[in-house]
Amino acid sequence: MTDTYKDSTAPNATPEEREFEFRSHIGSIWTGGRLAIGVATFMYASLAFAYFYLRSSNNSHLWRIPGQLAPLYYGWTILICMLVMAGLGMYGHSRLRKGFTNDFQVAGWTGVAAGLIALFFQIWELVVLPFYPGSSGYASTFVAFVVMNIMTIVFATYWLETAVARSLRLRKELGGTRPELSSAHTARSFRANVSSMSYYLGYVGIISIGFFLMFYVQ
Amino acid sequence: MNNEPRHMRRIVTAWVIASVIGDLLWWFLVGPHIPPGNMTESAHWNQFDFNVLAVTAIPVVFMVWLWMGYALVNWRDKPGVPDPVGGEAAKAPYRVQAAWISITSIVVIAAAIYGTVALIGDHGSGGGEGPNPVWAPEGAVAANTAAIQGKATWSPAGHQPLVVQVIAQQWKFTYRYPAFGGMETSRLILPVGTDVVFDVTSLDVIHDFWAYQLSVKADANPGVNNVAFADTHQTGQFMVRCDELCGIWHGAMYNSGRILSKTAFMAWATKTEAQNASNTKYLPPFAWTYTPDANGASGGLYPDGNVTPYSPYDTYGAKQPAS
Amino acid sequence: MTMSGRLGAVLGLFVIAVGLIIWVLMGLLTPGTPEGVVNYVGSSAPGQPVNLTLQTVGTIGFGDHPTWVSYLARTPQGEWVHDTTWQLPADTLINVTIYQYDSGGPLRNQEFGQVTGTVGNYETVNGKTIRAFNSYSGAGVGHTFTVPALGINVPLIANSASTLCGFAPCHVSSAHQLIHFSFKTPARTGEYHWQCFIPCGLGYLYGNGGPMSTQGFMGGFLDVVSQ
Amino acid sequence: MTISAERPTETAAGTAAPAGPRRVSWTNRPGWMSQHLGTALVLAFLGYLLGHWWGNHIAGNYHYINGASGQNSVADFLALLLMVVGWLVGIGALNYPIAKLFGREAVEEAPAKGMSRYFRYTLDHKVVGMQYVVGTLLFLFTGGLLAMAIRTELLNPTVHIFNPGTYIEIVSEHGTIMMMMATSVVVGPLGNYLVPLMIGSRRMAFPRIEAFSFWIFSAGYMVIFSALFYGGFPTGWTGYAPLQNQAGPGMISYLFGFAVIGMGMIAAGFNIAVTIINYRAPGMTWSRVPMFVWSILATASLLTLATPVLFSAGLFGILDHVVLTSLYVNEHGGSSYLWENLFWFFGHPEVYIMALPGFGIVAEIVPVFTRKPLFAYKVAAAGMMGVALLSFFVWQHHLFQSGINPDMRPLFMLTTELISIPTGFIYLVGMGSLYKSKMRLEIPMLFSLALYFNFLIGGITGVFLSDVPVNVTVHGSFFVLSHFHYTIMGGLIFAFMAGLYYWLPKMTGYMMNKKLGLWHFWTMFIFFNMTFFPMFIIGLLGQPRRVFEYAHGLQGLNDFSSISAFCLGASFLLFFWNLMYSMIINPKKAPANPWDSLGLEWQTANPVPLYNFERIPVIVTEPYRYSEPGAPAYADFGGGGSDGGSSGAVGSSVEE
Repeated sequence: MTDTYKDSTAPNATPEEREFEFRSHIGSIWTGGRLAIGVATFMYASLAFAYFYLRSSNNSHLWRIPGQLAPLYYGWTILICMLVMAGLGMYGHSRLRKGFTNDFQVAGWTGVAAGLIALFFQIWELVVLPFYPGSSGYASTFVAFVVMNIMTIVFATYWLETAVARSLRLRKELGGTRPELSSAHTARSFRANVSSMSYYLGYVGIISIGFFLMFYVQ
Repeated sequence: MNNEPRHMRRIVTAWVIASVIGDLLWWFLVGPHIPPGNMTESAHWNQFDFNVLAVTAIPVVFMVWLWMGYALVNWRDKPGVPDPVGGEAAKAPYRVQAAWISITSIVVIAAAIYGTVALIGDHGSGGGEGPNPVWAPEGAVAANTAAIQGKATWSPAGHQPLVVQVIAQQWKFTYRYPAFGGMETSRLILPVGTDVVFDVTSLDVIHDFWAYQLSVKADANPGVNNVAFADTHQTGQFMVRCDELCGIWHGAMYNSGRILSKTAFMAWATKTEAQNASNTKYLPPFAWTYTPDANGASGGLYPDGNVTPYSPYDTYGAKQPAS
Repeated sequence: MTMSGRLGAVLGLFVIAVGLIIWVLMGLLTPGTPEGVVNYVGSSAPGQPVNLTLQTVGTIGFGDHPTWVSYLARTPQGEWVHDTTWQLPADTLINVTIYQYDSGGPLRNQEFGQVTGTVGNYETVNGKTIRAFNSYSGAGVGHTFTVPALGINVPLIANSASTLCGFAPCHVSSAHQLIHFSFKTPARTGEYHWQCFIPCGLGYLYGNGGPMSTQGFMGGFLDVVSQ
Repeated sequence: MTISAERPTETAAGTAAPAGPRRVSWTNRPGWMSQHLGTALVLAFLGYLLGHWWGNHIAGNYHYINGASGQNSVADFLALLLMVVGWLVGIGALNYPIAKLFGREAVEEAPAKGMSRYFRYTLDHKVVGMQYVVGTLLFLFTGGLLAMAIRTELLNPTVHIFNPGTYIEIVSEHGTIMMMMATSVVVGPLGNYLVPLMIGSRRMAFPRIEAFSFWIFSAGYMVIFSALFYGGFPTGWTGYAPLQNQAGPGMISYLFGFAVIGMGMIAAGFNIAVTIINYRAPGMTWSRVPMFVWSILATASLLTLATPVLFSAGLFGILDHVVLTSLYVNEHGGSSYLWENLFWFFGHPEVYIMALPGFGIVAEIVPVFTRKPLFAYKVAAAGMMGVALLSFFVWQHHLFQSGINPDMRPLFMLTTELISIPTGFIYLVGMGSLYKSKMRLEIPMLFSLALYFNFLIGGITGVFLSDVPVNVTVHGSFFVLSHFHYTIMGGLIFAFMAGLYYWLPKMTGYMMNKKLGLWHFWTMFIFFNMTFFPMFIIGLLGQPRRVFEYAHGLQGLNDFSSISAFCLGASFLLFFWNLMYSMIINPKKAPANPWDSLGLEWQTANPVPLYNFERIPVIVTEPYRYSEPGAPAYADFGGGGSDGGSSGAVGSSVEE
């Protein structure tokens, strides 16, 4: 999600200026990652608000038709895939910090695969819903949740994928130096990006558990 | 070398004089004419409240205006004017900041406390209080409960609250009088000297029942009972408008109502009840949703009932694919 | 470019831009809604009753919204037009004839089942006098003709035929209810809003979108002018 | 579509890239064979057609979607969605995100030369700023024209120019376009252009997100404008459900338009907030940040955090239309209150999104023209942040009469009135700065003083509105309408004008004509007050908002207001003429620092070089040290060293 670092191309930047701008850049990745979590939090908070508001007002006694429940197997599959993606992203990050780029790459690709599986089931779930969208407040918020979750999965998978792809290409660009060890700005920037990403993935993991409990547990 | 005029003294003097004059003028000349007037208890107190805020605001406005005007006249860049003080000498004095912050805080919190007292003391000030009003005139809630259960009564003797259901629909208000056989009329007629309970509801989108001179304003929400109170003081005509954008004819959604003496009201109500009897018998009992509603036969947008098991064809009525 | 050249270019572009914007805005603001006014003033001698003939049809069958329900008016010249603003003389008796071709159902608010504001507070449906109509009986009510500011409300009893005319203007040979009533226009001139109070905009929430929310279909003005 | 990214050419040591021929990306390539406004328009149009066809293909047979109404919401929505996607693809906004999938990084290249960079996905914050100037002015003039139409209709209480449906359409479009414009009117043009200059940075933190914010903003204009093709929407800018659910396809333009604009707001706020936090020049501690930057920081945080709620609310509304969920429909388990809560939870912070930048501009301008240090700098900063924080806790004051949580009204009355304390800080700062000053009444200063004049009326009437008993009478009436025009137009737009007159010499290199500026100021100030002050009285006398018919007795006041409004419109023509005259027809070169400002933005060369500063400045002292003999210069341009220059950036403490 962030622009991975490029040196300022100001033609006459001094080394000190480069270092200064580089530090600002690393700070931006840090701040940006946290702010992205803030944005997502407010989005999910409005969904949670809708959920609890409709649930407590129970208008026309139609918060939820008795027995109405989203397909549970799909829910579990999506939850587990998302947790796998989040866990592998964070695990990959910790391995990367210890110097094991290959572990990061394997974990990353697996995580991306998990994300894609989650995405597939999340979309397909709409086709097998046992209720129609306007049948109750629960059904409506569930459809809204699915749409929001699709956006989240797409975004998280995208971030993870770009990080892994970047690590592959970076190794070539650095002439064989491993990105986890290189002190090149691009490599350090890459690592900061992975760090922000792993925070975000952790957040996605928590969110997915919370909303699973709200929507799939009766 | 102190021929510098005493700016602060000048400004403060002018400000005090202007504020006192302004406040007095407002209180005695403008204040009594401020809407919504004196037709109900709430109208009276809301007018009073407006004037209290106005006499608080006038000194504030005058302070800023006088200050700016004074600065514009005296502290302009003209040839020969010495440079303003900079540096340490221009640091904002701490006591000025502290005084400003304390005074604004006190004024603001006092206004909030006063507003709360006025709101609670005046039974919600004529505003919509939701289905379970917390600040109600004596006996009004009991009367309303009785009306909802179909046991409303009203007579000119005594101090019985009158319950009126305000039904908003696109694009007209109608009024039901549970105490008079549940008759429904197009015009809002009320008795004087009575606590009136308005049960405001809507049959479709959000409207807002605004009885201007009564100082009553309550959103009409579909399926929700929004209760507001008015204690009528004077007879006369008043205006009812829709105050929430409700679609194309929102601007035409108004009519006038009237407050009559208790006996005249009773006469009107009895007569109208008899006149409308042939139609009243078809009306449902006191309710918040009439049928057909949003699901209803002719206007419905959503599929009727609940289609299970789910099938996009059943649900949305698409043509079945050829099998 | 010289200064006058730049001046000319800016002014020229400005004029073109303003023209374009106004043309686009004006063109877009009024699509597909009939704007015409049917003039009944002078269709009879001053002080004499004026005849106003209308029809209501379930699907209008032409225009931008062929599936929408609509009122139509017959001009004094006898032509059916899709306009809902009618110019009437002030302080004059209006004899209204409505051919009601549409089906119906129960009223959402039975209040509108009562005939008010007409001369004698009644209407005649196929010759039968009605003062209040139980909309839960028979085929219910199809539409109403209501002028809130004048206190006029006339329920138009539904057509119970199994096949309905679906393309306006309907011929009188199609099944219909024939409704007569009279009312007096006010002495004070102005535009008085009238509308139907049956939620008959099918496919819209509460039935009040679409034709109910577009002038020219189920609502308009009585433009009362001095004669 | 071709990917613009290319393999970076850095060496492992991370030193400067070696010179050499570089491929130029499609967004920067000269000539027609590239990505620019034209390709964006073409692809947007194609996307629109494709979406319409697609929607009709998949949902054309669904009875409940298009049976009786004859309208296919799926097609209407997909058309708009693909229009926006086509627009973004065409302009090149997606090149980089796609390149990233392959692990590539874009090289930051100098933008295309000449005028064409203004029609491209250009990453230079100064170009984006200028694009925003044109974009917001387009919004402003469109909304203004609609306002003229509204006032024309209100000339007579019962004789109508427009039919009521058209009138509601005009009112709704006016409100929505103006609100969308006002969220970005300062943050977009001035924020993007000036923030890096004022914090001594060579760049924005995320230039692509910044460019994205502009192009999605302009896509939002197309979407909201498209409502006119569909017969508009009847709900006003607040879009209350369930009227929203009842409305036709124009409503989808409204909902999707707000969602799209919301994305732009999030993107713009996100980038600017991160930039301010991280890219401040060495030595620029939080107590040395210019007041304008403070205000933009407060605004950017509100944009980033409040707008997602709007986005969700819009998404829910779209779902209600397109797949027939019932989130806002009581009869199906939804709630119309839900929209009111979500909308105003965003809506009230949004009000301050529209007020804070104005405060920032005047706080920036006043010291320059009074030749005095800003009075009580810390109070001003605290005021901005205090307003921003409190604005999240007041939203229910829009719903005092709605029946939602009526027993909470005292609390919201309190929080609402508390917000006037930090707002009062702004007045303390402004009025204190005038004390014994040496005022120069240049045009920007006049507009700034006008803000204090107008906003005072707007703010004080806000206290009236927040008082529940008084609110019973004034809620939803012209009183409210006048109140928020006094704060938004009298505050923000006046400040925007102040900012334009003040900074255009920096942004374009040409001075605005002072004589025309005086005419513009005085007509705008006088006719603004003549237009909107009577509306307080009109509202008190019982005229609700958004009506096309009103009491006969109010015709005099309404006509007065209408005629003043036409004159106010004419004063905007004067502004437009001044802009054209001073910038194009008869440009007069501006001095390097025409107002003798100490601000950092005036210290760099004019026109501003691509990388803003020859050397990254080191901030050595507080801003606004006017009239102080022997005061050090605000910034030191000599060394460019970064040692000891902790700008508060998270910097090296960050785990990599």
